[in-house]
This record gives sequence, C-alpha cells and structure tokens, in this order.
Amino acid sequence: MTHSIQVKDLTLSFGSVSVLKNMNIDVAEGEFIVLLGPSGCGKSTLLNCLAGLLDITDGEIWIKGKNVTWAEPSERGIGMVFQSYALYPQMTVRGNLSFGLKNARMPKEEIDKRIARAAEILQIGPLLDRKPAALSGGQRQRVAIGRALVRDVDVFLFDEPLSNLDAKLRSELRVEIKRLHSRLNNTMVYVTHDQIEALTLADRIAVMRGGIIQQLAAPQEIYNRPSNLFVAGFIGSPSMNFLHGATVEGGRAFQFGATRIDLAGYEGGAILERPKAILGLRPEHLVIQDHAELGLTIPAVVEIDEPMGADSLVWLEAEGGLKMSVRVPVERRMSAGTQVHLKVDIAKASIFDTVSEQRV
Amino acid sequence: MTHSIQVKDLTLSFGSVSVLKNMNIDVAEGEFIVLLGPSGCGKSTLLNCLAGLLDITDGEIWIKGKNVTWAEPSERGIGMVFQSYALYPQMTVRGNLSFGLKNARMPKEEIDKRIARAAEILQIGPLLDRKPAALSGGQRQRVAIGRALVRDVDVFLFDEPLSNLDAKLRSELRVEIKRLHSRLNNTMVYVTHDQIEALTLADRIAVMRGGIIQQLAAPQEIYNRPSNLFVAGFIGSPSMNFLHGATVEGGRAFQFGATRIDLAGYEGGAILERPKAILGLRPEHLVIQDHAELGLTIPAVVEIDEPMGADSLVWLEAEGGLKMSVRVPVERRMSAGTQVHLKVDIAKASIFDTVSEQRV
Amino acid sequence: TDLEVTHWWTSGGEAAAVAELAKAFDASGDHWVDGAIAGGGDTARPVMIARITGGDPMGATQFNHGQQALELVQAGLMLDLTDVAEANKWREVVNPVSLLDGCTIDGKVYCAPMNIHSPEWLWINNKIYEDLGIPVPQNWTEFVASAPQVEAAGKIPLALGRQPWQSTLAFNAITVGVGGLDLWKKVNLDKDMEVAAGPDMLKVFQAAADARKLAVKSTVQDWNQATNMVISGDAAGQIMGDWAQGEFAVAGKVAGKDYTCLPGLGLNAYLSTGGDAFYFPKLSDPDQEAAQKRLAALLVSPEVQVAFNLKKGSLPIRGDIDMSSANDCMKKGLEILKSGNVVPSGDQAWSPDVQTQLNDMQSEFWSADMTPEDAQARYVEILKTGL
Amino acid sequence: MADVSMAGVQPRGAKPRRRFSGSNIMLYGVLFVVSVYYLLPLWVMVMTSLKGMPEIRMGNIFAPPVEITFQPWVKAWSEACTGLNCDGLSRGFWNSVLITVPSVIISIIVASVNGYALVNWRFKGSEVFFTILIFGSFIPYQIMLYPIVILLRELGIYGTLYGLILVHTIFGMPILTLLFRNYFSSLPEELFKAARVDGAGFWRIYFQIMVPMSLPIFVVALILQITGIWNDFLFGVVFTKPEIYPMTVQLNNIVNSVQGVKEYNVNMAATLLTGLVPLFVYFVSGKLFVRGIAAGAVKG
Amino acid sequence: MSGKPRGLRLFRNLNAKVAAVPMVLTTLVVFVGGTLWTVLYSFTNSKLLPRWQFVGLDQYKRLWSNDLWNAAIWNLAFYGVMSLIFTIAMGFVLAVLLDQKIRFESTFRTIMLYPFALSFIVTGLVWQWILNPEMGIQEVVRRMGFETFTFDPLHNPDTVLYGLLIAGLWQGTGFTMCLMLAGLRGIDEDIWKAARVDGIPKWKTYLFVVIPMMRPVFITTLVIVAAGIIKLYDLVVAQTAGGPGNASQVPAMYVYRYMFTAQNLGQGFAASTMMLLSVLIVLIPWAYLEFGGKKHG
Ligand SMILES: Nc1ncnc2c1ncn2[C@@H]1O[C@H](COP(=O)(O)OP(=O)(O)OP(=O)(O)O)[C@@H](O)[C@H]1O
Ligand SMILES: Nc1ncnc2c1ncn2[C@@H]1O[C@H](COP(=O)(O)OP(=O)(O)OP(=O)(O)O)[C@@H](O)[C@H]1O
Ligand SMILES: [Mg+2]
Ligand SMILES: [Mg+2]
Repeated sequence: MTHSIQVKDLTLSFGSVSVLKNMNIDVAEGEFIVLLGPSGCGKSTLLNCLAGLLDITDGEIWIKGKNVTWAEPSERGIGMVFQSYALYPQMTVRGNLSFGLKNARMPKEEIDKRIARAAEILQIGPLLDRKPAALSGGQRQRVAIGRALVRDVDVFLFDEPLSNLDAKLRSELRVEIKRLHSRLNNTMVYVTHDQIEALTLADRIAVMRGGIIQQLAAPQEIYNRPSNLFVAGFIGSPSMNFLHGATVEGGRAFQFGATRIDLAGYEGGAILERPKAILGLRPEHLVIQDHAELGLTIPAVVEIDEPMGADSLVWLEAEGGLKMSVRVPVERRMSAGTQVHLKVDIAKASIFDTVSEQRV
Repeated sequence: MTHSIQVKDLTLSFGSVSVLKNMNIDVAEGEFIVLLGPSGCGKSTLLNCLAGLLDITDGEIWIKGKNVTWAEPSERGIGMVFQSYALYPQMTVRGNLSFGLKNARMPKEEIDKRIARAAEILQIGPLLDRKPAALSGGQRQRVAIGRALVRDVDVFLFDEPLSNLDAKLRSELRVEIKRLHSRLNNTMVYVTHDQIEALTLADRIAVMRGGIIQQLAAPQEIYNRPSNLFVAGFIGSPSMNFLHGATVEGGRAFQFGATRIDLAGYEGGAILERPKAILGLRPEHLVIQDHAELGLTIPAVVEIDEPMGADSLVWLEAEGGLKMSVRVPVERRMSAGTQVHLKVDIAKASIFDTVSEQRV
Repeated sequence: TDLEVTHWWTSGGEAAAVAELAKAFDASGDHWVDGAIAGGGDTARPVMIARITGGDPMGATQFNHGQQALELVQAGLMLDLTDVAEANKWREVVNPVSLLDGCTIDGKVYCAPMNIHSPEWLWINNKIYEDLGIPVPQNWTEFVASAPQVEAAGKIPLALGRQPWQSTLAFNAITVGVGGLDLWKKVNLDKDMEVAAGPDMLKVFQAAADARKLAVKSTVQDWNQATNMVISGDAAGQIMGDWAQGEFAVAGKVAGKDYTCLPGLGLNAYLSTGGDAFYFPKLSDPDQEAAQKRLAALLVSPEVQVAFNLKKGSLPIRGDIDMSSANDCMKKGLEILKSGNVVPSGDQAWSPDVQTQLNDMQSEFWSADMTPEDAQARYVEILKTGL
Repeated sequence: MADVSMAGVQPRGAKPRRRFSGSNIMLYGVLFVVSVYYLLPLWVMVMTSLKGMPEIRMGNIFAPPVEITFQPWVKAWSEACTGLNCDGLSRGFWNSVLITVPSVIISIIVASVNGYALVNWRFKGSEVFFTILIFGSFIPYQIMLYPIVILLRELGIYGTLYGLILVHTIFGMPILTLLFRNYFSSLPEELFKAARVDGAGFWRIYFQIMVPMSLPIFVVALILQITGIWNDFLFGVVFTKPEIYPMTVQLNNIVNSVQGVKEYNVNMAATLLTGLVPLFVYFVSGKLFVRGIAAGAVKG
Repeated sequence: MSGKPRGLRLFRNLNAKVAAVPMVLTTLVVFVGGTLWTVLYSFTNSKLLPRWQFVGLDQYKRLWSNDLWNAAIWNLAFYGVMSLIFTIAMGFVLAVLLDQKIRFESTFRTIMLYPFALSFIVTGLVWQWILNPEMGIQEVVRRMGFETFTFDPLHNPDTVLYGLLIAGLWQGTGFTMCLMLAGLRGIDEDIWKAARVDGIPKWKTYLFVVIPMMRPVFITTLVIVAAGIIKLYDLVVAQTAGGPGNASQVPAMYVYRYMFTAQNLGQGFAASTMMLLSVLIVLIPWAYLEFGGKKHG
C-alpha cells in the first residue's frame, strides 16, 4: 500500500502547552480522511502542520514518500481550502485561480487549460470574471476548492469548508465534494465538527480529543463499535443513551436499577463481571413496545415526541430519572406520560468499563 | 379561541423596498409558531415588528387583545431572545436577569423571587454571579431565555436562538425549549432556518418567502402536503425529488420520460390532465428494489451511497440525468453503478402544477 | 483699579521699559496687569483685535499709531481721550505734532502716543573693523565697500532677521538713505506711482539687491537675535530701528565705543517717524474708565516719557523734556528731531493691507533671487491697491 | 518498494528557523534606525534642557551634558519671563488643567451621546447632520475663527473659560462623533434591542449598556482630546486672556520673548514641560489607544 | 387602548431628539452658519471689521493675482502630495515591520507614536533646532571632520519644504502606522495561509492581496492626513514662519495674515473660501465612496 501522508510522532506545542501529542497517522493514496472532534481539540492545528503553515515541535511529516517536515507549504504538493474561503477579494475568480500559477511562472496556455478544467469540474465557468463579493457562499466555496484544484496537487486539505454555509447548501456541497473525490481520486484530509459530513464523506474518521487521536477507523466501525466512551458519546445525534450499571452473572447480564438485560449476542470482547459498567444504546437500536420482555426491555415513560419529517425522536424517562431517546418512524406519535418498554438490540450495543472508559 | 397575537395587514418598507407585504397572522394562546424561510425573507423583521423594535409602515398589531401597534417594546408583554444572546457583557447573570425588572421598579424581593424561579427552571443557579464571558454558549443561551422568563411575559419571541451553537448543543437545547414551552405554556414565536428545529418544535410553521407567508400549517401537514413547490423544496433534507413530466390519462397517471406512474391513491384534489406537471417524492417515500413493477417503479442507477449513522442516503441518477436521493436503512450498502428500481409510495407524493407551482 | 494692558514688548530692553510704566501706574494706586504677547505685533494684534471685537476688551492696548486701529475707532469701540488731551495740552507738547494727528480722528483724540521710532539706522560693531585694521564705516556706501573684507574674515557683513517686516524695514531705510528724502516723500506721501516706477526707485532696488547678498548667511528669525549677532561680533552690522539700542544697552555696550549707530544709514540724516501708541477700548465700568484716563495722562507725562524712552531706546514724543542722560545714539536722533528732518513713517502712510503685502513681497525679494526690476514692478502694483 | 526509495531522502528545507536569520537582522536593523529618527528629537530636548548655556554654545546638541543642571527646568517652570510676568509655565499649567479637564469631559460626553443617538436612535435627517458634521471636521479652523468670535460675543462668553470649553467641544465634536458612531455601530444591535425590550430608555441604555462596553473608544477619545486640547494654541490665544492663558501660549511667549541670547536649554525644558502631560498619557495608555483605534476608528 | 395616532410619531423617542440638539445646533449654527457667513463676507470689502459692502468677485480676482497666494497654494500642493505619499507609505511599511511578530512590538510602537502626542508647535521648534546649521546635524557632522557637509534645508527656499516634511512625518507617521496596523490585524489569517500554500512570496502577498484588501483603511487614513495637511499652520509658523522668503507659506497662514495682520477680512474670507473649496474637492469623492455605496445598518 502506498502511503500518501505519513505523520510520525508528531508533537506540537505552543510555548508550554502541547496541542498535538505524539501523533501517528498513515494515510493511503486516494484515501478520504476526516478529522473530527470537539472545538479546540487540535484539528486545525494538525491540518496546518500538514500544510507546513505551522512549524512542528517534534516528529516528521512525509508526503508522497518525501520528508517534507521543513518544506515550504507550496512545495509540499498540497492544496488547502479554508472555512472562511480566504479568497483574494479584489481579484476575479480567474485571478484567484491563476495567482499561484502565475507566481510559479507557469506558461499562460497551461494556466488557461487548468482553469478551464477546474471550471468545468466545479461548474464555475460563468463566474470566472466575477469578484468574490458577487458570489454566493456556495459559489465562493467552490472557487476556494478550485484554487486547490488548479494546482494539481496530490493532497487536498479542507478545514471546515462547509461550516459557513446553511444546512441546505451544506448537504448539496457535501455530495459535490464526494463526487469530486471519486472523480479525482486524490488524497483528502478534511476537518469538520459536523458528524453527518464525517460519516458520509470519510473513508476513515479520526476522532480527536485534546490533541490525541481516540479512534481512527471506518465510519460504520466508529458508529457501531466506538472504541471508548468519548467516541461513543461524541458520534451520533442525538447521543447514544448511556445506562450506568454493572455487569453481573459473570458478564452474562447487565443490571441497571431493577432492570436486568441479557447480554447474550453482544459483539465484543469478554465482558466479565464488573461492579461498574456502562451500557450504550443508540436511539435507533431501541424499539418502543407496549409489553415488557424479560431481559430484553427497559421500562420508560414518554416525555416528548419530536417529529422530524422523515422520522421522529421520542424522549423518555427511565428508572432513576435517566433521559433516553429513541428513534421511531414518523407515523408513530407518542403522547407524553405513556408507559412503554424499550426493546434492546444487544448485538448493536456497546459496553464500556467505567474506569478505563474503553469498550469491552 | 383566544388570540394571543393578531397581525392585521402588516406592511413594512425600508424606503422603497417593501420587506413585509400585507401580512395577516393569528396566533392562539399558548401556541408555538415557527417562522421558517430562506435568509433575507423577512423573518427577523417580522419578529422585530412584533417586539416594537421597528416602526411598521401600515397595519396593526394586537397582543392579548390590545392594539400595541405604537406601544413601546417593554409595554407589549413580550420577551425576546436573540441569536447572539445579546447579554449585557458587563453585568453578571443576575444583573442581566434583573435589569428589566429594575427598570420597571419592581421591589427587590419580587426580583429575587423571580430570578430564583428562572434559575431553577433553567438550571442556571450556580452561574448567577458569573459574567457572560465566563459562560459557555449553551449557558449563555439559557441566560438569554431567562431574561425573557423573569419578565413573566405572555409572549416569547425567539430569533434563531440556537444557530450559534454546535449541532450537539443545538439538539439538546431544542429539547429544553420544548420542555419549557410545555411547562410554561405561553405563546412563542420562533424564527429559525433550521428545518429540524421547525419540525420538532412548532405547533404551526409559517414558511415565508420574500416577505409573504407561503404556508402556515402544522409541521406534518407542511411536510407531507406542501401547498406549493417552494415549500416542498424548502422543507426536507435532502430535498424532495422533483420529477418534471405530465399527468396523462385524465389525471390517472404521471408520465416521466418513458416511465409511467399510476396515480391511484394520491391524496389531494382533482388531478386532471396537465401537459406539464411535477411529481414530488421525498427520499424516505421511495424504496429501492431490484425488480421493476409496472406503474409503480422508476428505474435508476446508484451513484453515491452516504451512510449517516442511523440511516443512509443513496444518490441515484434516473432517466434524463435526474439526480434523486433515497433514504435507506444504514445496513443496506449500495455500490455505485448498480441498476435499481425505486418504488413510489403515491399516497405520500405531491403533484404540482408547473405554472402556478401550487399543489393539486 | 486694575487695568489689563496688552502689548508686544517682550525683548530685554522692551520689558525693562514696560516695567517703568507699570511702576509709575502702580504708584498712583492703580494696578497694571501686564498682558504681554510675545512674537511681535503681527502675532499680538490679531489677539487684541479679536478680544476687542469679541466683547472682552482689555483696559489699554498698544498699537502702532496710524491706520491699525482706525476701524475700531470708527466702530465706536475706543474711548474718546479728547478731554485728557486738552487738559494736558497734548497739542502743545507733542513733537512732532503729526504724531498726535495720527491719534486724531474727526477732531477727537483716541490714543496716547508713547514714543517715536525711527527705523532707518545702521548699527555697526566697531571691534570687527578694529580687528581688520580698517576704519569703521561712516555710511552705507563705505559699509558696502568694506563688506568683502568682513566676509573674508569669516563674518557675516549684514545681519538680517528673517521676518517679513524686517525686510521691509531694511528696504525703507535704504530708500531714505540711498534714494533720498524727496523720493521717499513722493512715493509714500504724494503716492506718485510714476516716481515709484521710475529710475530713481530702481536704483534703490539695486542697492537693496546688493545688500541682500551681504545678508545671505544670516538665518535668524527675530530682530533681536540679529542684533545679538552684531553685539557678539558674528555680524558686522544690522539695519534696524532705534529700539536695537536697548539690546546693546542690556548687553552693556557703550555707544560710540563698542558700536556705531548711523541714522539714515549715515547718508541722509532724515528719519521717518512712526511709533507706538496706547488705545483704550471702551469699558462699561466708570471706575475703569477713570483709570484709563489716568493712565493716558500718565503715559504722556514728562517723567514717564523720560524713564520709558531711556530704557527702550526710543525717542520721546515731547520736545520739552530733559534727555541729557541719553546716550550718543539717542542724542543723534534727538538732534534730527529738533532739526525737523522727519517724515511720517510707512505705518501712517499705508494701510495694514498694503503693508502686509509689501512685507511679503520684500521678504521674498530678500531671500530669493528676484531681479530688482521684477521687484519694482510688483512694488508698484502693491502700492496701487492702496491708492 | 516505495519504502526502499524513501530511505535516502533527506528533509527538504532548512530545519530550525534561527532567531537571528538574515532577514531578522534586517528587520531589527531597520526598526532600530527608524527608532533613532523618532527618538532623536526627544533625546536632543532632554539633553539640551540639562545643559548650561556655555556648554550648549560649545558642544553639539546630541552629546549628553557634561555637567547636569536642572536650572533650566526650574527657570522654565517658575522663573522665565514674558513681559513683566516672571512665573514661567507654572501658571499656564494650572490654566491648561482648568481648560483641559472640563473641555475633555464635556466634549466626550456630547460626542458619545451624538454617536449613540446616530447609531441607535436614527431620526429623520440624522445622517444629513452627521455628514455636515464630518465635513466640519475638515474645515480649517481659521475659516471659523471670526464667526466664532461673533458667536461667543453674542452669547456673552467671549474670553471666559466657558467660551473656550464651548469652542473645544464644538471643534472636537466631528471627529469624536465619527469615532463613537463607528464604534457603537460595531456593537451588536441586538444588545440595544434587548435593552429596549427590557424597558430601558434612552439614557439608561446609554449609561448602563453602552458606556460600560465602550472603554476602548473612550480611551481613544480621551487621549485624542487631552492631547488635542492641551496642545491647542490657536484657540488658547484667540479666545482667552492673559490670566487664563494655557501652557502652550505661555510656551510660545517664553520661547519668543528672546532677551539677549536665546536660552535654548530653558526653551527645551519649557517645551518638555508643556509636552509632559500628553506624553505621559501616551506612554501610560498607548496600548489601549492602539486597541481602541483597531476597535473603532478603522471601520468605516 | 395604547395605540397612538400617527401625529405623535414626531414625539416618539423624544429623549433621543433632545440629546441630538447640541449636534444639530453645532452643525447648523457653527458649521453651516459660520461657513455661509464667511462665504458671504468674502464678497465684501470688509477690512478690520466685517462690513456689508458688496464688491463682487474683487477679492477673488486679487487673491488669484497675488503671488503669495499662488506660492502658498503650490507649496501646499507640493508638501501635501509628498506628505500624503510618505506618511502613508512610511506608515504602512512601519506597520508591516511591526506586524512580523517581533519582540518588543509595543516598545517600538510607543516610540513611533509618541510624537503624535506633541503639538506642532513643539515639533516645529525641535526640528528647527535640529536642522539649524549652526548647532544641528550639519554642525555635528562637520565637527566629525566632514568640513564641507551641508545640510541646511530650512534656509534654502528650494529645500525648506523638505525640512517641513521631515518634521511633519516625524509627528504624523506614528498615527498612520497605528491605523495601518489595525488594518493589517483585521485581515483574515486564512488569507495569509492561502497565499503561502499558493507559494506567493510575502512581499507579493502584501502588494497584491493585502494592500487592496486594506482599501477602506487607506481611504480613512488618506482623508485624515489630507484634512490635516489642508489645515497645516502651526508647524510652519513654529518651524519656518513661512520663510525663507515665502518659500514655505501655506494658505492657512495667508488667511490668518490677511484676516488679522493686514486687517483685510474680505481677502482673508476669500482665501478661506478657496480653502473650503479644496476641502470639498478632497471630501466629496471620499464621502461618495464612504456613504454613497453602502448602507449602514
Ligand atoms: N497560536 C496559538 N498559540 C497558542 N495556542 C494556540 C494557538 N493556536 C491554537 N492554539 C490552541 O490549540 C488548541 C487547538 O486549536 P485548533 O484551532 O487546532 O482547534 P480546532 O480543533 O481546530 O477547533 P475548532 O473546531 O474550534 O476550529 C486550542 O486549545 C487553541 O487554544
Ligand atoms: N434597516 C434595513 N434597511 C433596509 N433593508 C433592510 C433593513 N433591515 C433588513 N433589511 C432587508 O429586509 C430583508 C429582510 O431582512 P431580515 O433580517 O428580516 O431577514 P431574515 O429572514 O431574518 O434573514 P436571516 O435568516 O438572514 O436572518 C432583507 O432583504 C434585508 O436586506
Ligand atoms: Mg479549527
Ligand atoms: Mg434574521
């Protein structure tokens, strides 16, 4: 497997604050990696290090088999797209696209050819002679992508490219970026804090917290088998329901208040008997039914019913005041106060150790 | 039915530009109305008119049976919550909450009582002596709500109160606002451009465009029976799939390229024969299957598959290059290039006249 | 009674002279509130005028008599001093009487003349010539002739302060000196523009152009700095009014021994006379008005005239007082006065408007290389605006 | 196989960014030279003011004093003469304080209220007045001098402290109003709306919401006005009388009342004394000034 | 019913209108009234006191045939252009230097800004002294052995304006630098990053990206500096008093001289009206750019 990007023991500190801690990432050629994490976790910092916009404290960065740790950003074969678009406001779109190329003394025909190609791919042909101020948000973002595109680089770096756009445009451009990737097939590293973007775009997602990568895996893997409590809680909206309890019967059941849930069928390691454990259940892996089933259901009372068009969220209160959410088809309306039972699909559940917070 | 707010023939112009055009809205006591629409359609303007922060050009505004058209904002019995929180940065949370009450020369004990109550409802007790700068976004938003709460008003006005928050927090506070409403049960007018918020919170949604209300109805009504093409396209993410074709056979079938879809079971008015019509199908009302069924399926080719955690979106290309999206369970992975057939649930479809753009 | 008196007498000799006035006024039980404004008349007059027209007049203020305060008087802003003048027989004692005429408008007296200034003096540092071993020049012609030697010794022949009025002063002195009294009178009193444009006047301009070469290296601004250059031996001579003598006196120099003074540049022993006068803006308070009149009378009184003019180095306005303690230079001036070889100064002949223009034009002439012909043409043009 | 070819590749580009690289030396070099240009006059003033007259005549103006004397300072402060008054700058100092303090306060209050009214309480024609006001800030003072004299005379406050305060307030108004207007319009309008919903009126919003949030721009205004009014010469000389002459007028009097030789050391000491207050203000609050400029002045 | 009839709209927000009274009075009485008054009286032959005796355009004819005025205009034009170019260029360059994440930034900034705290009177005096050939730079350099070194800008009509410029720049560039620095700091960090990724050298980024982006700052600065230049008076009075000859006369001095020294108010008013006209010429394009294009909301 060819490595497009290799990050080796990367460390970065601002003064005494270390923002990235001993990071190791290998990105394969043509892979789409999404960096996901809460604000301030170091996503942009990592991206800036890859781009060469920040001098790293320790470690090495290799791109396409070359050690570029100390290379200038323009020599790394990367293109970058910023959240604020960062278009040169006084130049036309064409000027924005050609500025870097002209600076590299590329012949005029070649520049024109590349711009034409980028304009065709991104469908910004009619905009080439406008200034950024005369473009809509989505168009600006496309031009920003175009600026990376014309440089014909191996690696695209995106820093929250869509978060200044409204929801509708965001979902449209998301699909476009995905199309772009499948068309160009070059490596992309994409920072976002929008889970939907991460889940839909990524080949692999790196979930970060406090400068450390928590889990680096395919989206479904991360969604279904989060490696620790943080990842589990961070991914998914609404959040995974966490039941604090204990594993009993040598790990064959989970005790939550008066409720006992049978763990046969759990997909994971050896559960063992733990005095404190957490059972994580996603809203869509619970089914609301009228009747209890021993070892399979959790009793709860309906609080709020949130229809969301395509489906509906029901918020309930379980034993001990625990708020839980369940996703149901939109046709199913629940009235507040109804006593129901939530059936658990244990094959899709996760169990965490309370101390280590790791999935077992 | 008691009217909480009545807007009669409201018109507002800035100079020669009329931003709100002859608007009429009646809001019932305790109702939760959401104003939804694209940017610049006049949502905030309408809200500001209700609050008395803008002098209207023509018409009348009645709140709780009083004509308040020319009343001061503080005399209207309204409380307002802003997108940017608009907390007074130099005052503590307590100062923020008590500012309006002190202005009204309320006795100290009463102020304390009200603050205590608001703090309890919003769970901001421990924050009372902090300044806004020392609060997180969600906490700030809660204080902003508290400021309306302590004034014990009949009507709450919210102007995109959650759009500065990240997705996770947004969904949490959304639920809290819903709880607040069911607890206080006063009238709320809520501006947003987030559909999920609109769909989950509203008793009725007013979809606006260009200063005109397009449809004012309950969320499910708007979602399932959008009164015109704009509303249909605006609500729902991803957007409704629109098939441009014609109704044939006296309105008994819809012809789209080579495909003919049987319209028996359509819930709406008389369809008639129209040379140009649009069939709107939501992504979740299509089912992907391998085999064609005459009059029930549309042939398409899978393009992209976007897993989104709980479910998955499949993007396809149908006849004539039409891009369509279909929502499928997340377990179902589709590979690009597969030829499939989309089964239409005609009871949930909408048909629009191409010229009038109205639903038929 | 307190009276605020504004003036622009701030150099060493001037301040000493003002102190005499204050002393005398305070002695009579009143109080002299000194309102000196530094920077010369051009700086001070606007302030004074603004205050008078702005409705916040001082008790008394210095002007050069002539046309400077004419309009203020016409606007009724000045106190009529006729009764004081008559009581003290000013018309009889003031010499030359033209000074009092300058104060008289429509038969009423509005100012108390203070002193006579004659601007046409050449001041020479004797020591420089002694060091060079050549005799001290006795007139402008000799002075010009000796200039190359002075220059060779690394000294500046002619000191000239770079304020416009000083250029005009030097020019006027050269006019009287080189051109003679008739020429002066024809141009400035008869206002004969033919003469002003004529060949005699051109000669004057040529002489001035020669003088300007001698002053090239003089870069100071204030007149007393220029005088100081002569006193300290950096420059050989300066054309300046009789008030320069005050500076020599303050520096402890002795007339005739340390320095030489040549009225009319030593060529024509005539002096044009102008001078300072005090005007008294109308005040509402009768007490103050009485004090103003007391001050007016006091200023013209013999004792004050003697004390003031000795310090200031200017000539008194009365012919009937004993100036025996005056020094050489002042005595020369007094003699000329007695002999009646006087002409009214430019201050009296021309309006401030014309004078300002003349100043500006001279200033340019003296510092640039304008040809005498050009200068003369402009000179005539400016004079014409004042006809 | 990619791994094999990789083994020999050396890092590209220089590794550590040295603190004293060539361009850094250039940078600091230029800054140093520039600083010399800016500091030279101050250096000359301070040095000269500490020398005796003989030394000034002999030595060069840039050399530090051989023998330090504070006599010039004493003289400038309390002995230098103008006409008959030989109390130096000391009297002018207190006059300047008396003029500056109320003028600064009043002009800032008026201008900030103007800015606030312009941004948040727009009324018909308010922009017109503002535009005229801005034009006013560019009118040379000389043009207005005479009309102002007449105005003050008609108001009966010519030559009084009130008159001068009024003049400073009027001429400070345009630029300050512009500053405050720009700053207030950069504050979120929603805050103002929130306060109105909370029932606060014009003044309450001004004092309790706007003022506390506007420290940076008040500092800028304060600095500009203190220095502007303190340094003012024209109004000070035209609109006052000797008893209330501000320090600058006295400085001018002292510097121009040459008695014999020019006493450069006294002049420099006097100059420094006059500039001390604004200099002090700048050195103390320069940082806030820069921040305030960034916050309010630059935005259109 | 708390509805109010329309007529009362005039009295809505009465407090705000009352608070604006000082501004309204100032603009109407002082700026509009005073200016009109001045313009009107420029058509009279007022001498020491304003006098309503109409003489048509006489004062203007005389003004424009006056060498001094023409010299003053040219001096101001020359000084103005040089000063604008250098103030803005130096201010920008200094701001760029300070923007390089240097150490002691605030020290350097204070050094450059402090002259702004000093009045033009002080500035003029100090520089007059430093440039004085007998004791200033020229003398010092000569004493170091360069006997023929000549640096005497203030006493040479050809160079005196440069002498003024040295002092003017010393006083004013600090403030310009501050404005520029604020402008630079306001530029999106991402633009810099984008340019680096594009491989644009720093100087090119400044020239082609940053400067165009700072247009509003440049315009503001330009207007502030230009307004100061038109008012130029104190500095000249203190430093050269208009000399040598009339080589450093400026219009403001002309106005002052004719209004007060020459006691020819009419002429002074005519000159000030011309100054006002030049102000308008500077301002109207700016006002158009500033207020014409966009709405404030
Ligand atoms: N120049 C700097 N100096 C000091 N600390 C910095 C600097 N830049 C970033 N940091 C710190 O580094 C941490 C990571 O910042 P970074 O911008 O990478 O976060 P992020 O994950 O991109 O967050 P966001 O989602 O808000 O963009 C933050 O705690 C931030 O405060
Ligand atoms: N003060 C004003 N002067 C002129 N036009 C205005 C003013 N305020 C708003 N508008 C215009 O009125 C229209 C409606 O603005 P409004 O702020 O109500 O939109 P909105 O629906 O709230 O949009 P958003 O979702 O972006 O907040 C816009 O076209 C806007 O340009
Ligand atoms: Mg970031
Ligand atoms: Mg809005």
